[in-house]
Amino acid sequence: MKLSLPLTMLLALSLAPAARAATEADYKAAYAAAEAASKEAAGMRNQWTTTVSTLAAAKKAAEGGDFDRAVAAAKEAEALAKASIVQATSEKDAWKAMEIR
Amino acid sequence: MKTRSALLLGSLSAALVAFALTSPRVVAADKVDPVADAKAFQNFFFQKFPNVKHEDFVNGPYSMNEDMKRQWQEKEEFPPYEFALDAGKEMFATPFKNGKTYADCFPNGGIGIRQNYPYFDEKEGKVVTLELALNRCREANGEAPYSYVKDEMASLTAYMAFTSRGKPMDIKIPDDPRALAAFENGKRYFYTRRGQMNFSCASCHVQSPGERIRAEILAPALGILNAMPIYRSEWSGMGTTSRRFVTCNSQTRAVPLEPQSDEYRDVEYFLSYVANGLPISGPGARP
Amino acid sequence: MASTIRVRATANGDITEVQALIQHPMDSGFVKDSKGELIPAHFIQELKFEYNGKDVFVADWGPAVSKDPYVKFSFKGAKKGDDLKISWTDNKGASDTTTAKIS
Amino acid sequence: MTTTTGPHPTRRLILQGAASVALLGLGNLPFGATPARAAANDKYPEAAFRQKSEADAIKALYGKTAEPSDKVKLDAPEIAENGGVVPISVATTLDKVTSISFFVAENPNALAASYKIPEGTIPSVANRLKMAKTTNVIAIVEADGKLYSATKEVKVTVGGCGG
Repeated sequence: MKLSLPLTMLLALSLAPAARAATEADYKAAYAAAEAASKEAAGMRNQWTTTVSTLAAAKKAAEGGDFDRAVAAAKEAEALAKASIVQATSEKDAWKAMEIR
Repeated sequence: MKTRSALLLGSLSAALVAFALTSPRVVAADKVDPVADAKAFQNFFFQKFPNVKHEDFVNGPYSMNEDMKRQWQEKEEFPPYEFALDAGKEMFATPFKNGKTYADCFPNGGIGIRQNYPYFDEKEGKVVTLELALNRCREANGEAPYSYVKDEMASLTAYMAFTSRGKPMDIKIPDDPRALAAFENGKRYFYTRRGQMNFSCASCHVQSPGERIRAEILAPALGILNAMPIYRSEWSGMGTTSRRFVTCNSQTRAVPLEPQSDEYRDVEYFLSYVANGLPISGPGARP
Repeated sequence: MASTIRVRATANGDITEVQALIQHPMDSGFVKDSKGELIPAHFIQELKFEYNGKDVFVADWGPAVSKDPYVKFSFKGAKKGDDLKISWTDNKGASDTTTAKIS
Repeated sequence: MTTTTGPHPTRRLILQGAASVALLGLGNLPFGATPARAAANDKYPEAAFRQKSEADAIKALYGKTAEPSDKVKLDAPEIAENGGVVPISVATTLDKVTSISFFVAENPNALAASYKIPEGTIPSVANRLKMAKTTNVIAIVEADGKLYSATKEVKVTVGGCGG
């Protein structure tokens, strides 16, 4: 089933534990990935409010120097953005199931 | 924070997978048939709520619950939208700086025409809603457009709706492939799940009208726009159709689109068309 | 500026039913605005209905009365065409008054 | 101030008088009535509106306690469609009614509205009140110098599915 492959990959990604204390470089990488996914979701006009707020929380944590929390929030924002992309893709046809005929 | 959202993600993806399995027959892109869609849509609600009078569906939650209906009738004795109505009537008659008024922009001077909005504009190839037409009228006469979600637009549409009260909704779909596409796009938007809550408009207004979301009773989708604009006690103020769409989106944690984006115009077109024949009851009072 | 008071007074027989809707924020002083600051209390304290010089109904209101407040009551002794004077004052000293014809 | 028939009425009145004067001195406090209002015939029950519980508010307003009576018909919804606009009305068959008041037990201040019913006015009032949460609404009718009450619980919650 093509659909389930990205889901399992997505879940594995968001549960990966951060081994050592995160550095600013880790944060920058995680934030960039999250922002890319968020832009893609916005491009599909299916952005979630929680993606936007989690991204903001990541930036705020980074500005406060707390890179552990910043990386965690950025990873979560990426996961949320990816989930909204999966939702938009699957709904392209799934909506018909609910249609009143 | 992290485990909670992972949990939520897990449940979401599980729901998605389960969802995909339950609808094995993915229907090929069938021909768009608005007439059949409207009939099926109306019959669904007439059969699901056999003792609700057909014209009562336009009263949203109040057609679904007696206790709420009594509170509504009590409010209707002297409704809270009274001020917006008076303000709208005054604004409608006040000429622009160039001496023209709204009456010059609309058929029949803008009186008793709300039931024909939104309409499909064949020149533009897009749906034009009442709110959009009002702002275009303002801009055409050198006035600044009003916000789509604030009181001025609500007052104007309240007055225009009031002049059409009781008239059956009468939306036309011209024999133009772009109009059929707009209708289909509106239908798709209506049934598409969005936001982290993974709800579509239909999840609430088709699957569970009459049930409660905390204190509120969910309105049936049939005739849900007939009472627009509405004075909502929750906003303690007037709300246009645009405001309702935007707030519904953010409640399901979906980032709202710009008011009067194509999707919103099309879903308003779809919802109004399938409510053809049901009376205009705007402006309305709601929880 | 149009009056903030909307009144409907209808006489049937000796009883006149009066309904009033008043445009007023009725801020309780417990609500915060979008910036998180408390909106100061601003509410109608007294609403008075007079019929040929005599009070027929006096309301003492607190901040728990809804925005754009509404009240309904009835009284005897008036007839169609008579005047009913309505006036309110709020906790900031603002006020408004109007006279309605009993229909 | 409405005259209170408590054990030491004069001392209480002076205290209340002093309190309200002090309040006015502190400039325009939310509950401070404008100087014109503080004149002798100030009928606005300032103290009653400041009481927290309905028992204290009833005492401050009428100086006596009420007894429940089925002659007081209180009409309020089961579940308020919105806590900001709750339609509540009361009617009574009691005669010589001089005052009707509404209390919302767990609002920040219980007394919501109080109405003076002069001779010739029908003892029945409808209004729309704000309720902070699910709690009891109490209507008090003062008839021929005695207080009668009716109570009903109204459920109040926020609506919507939460953004």
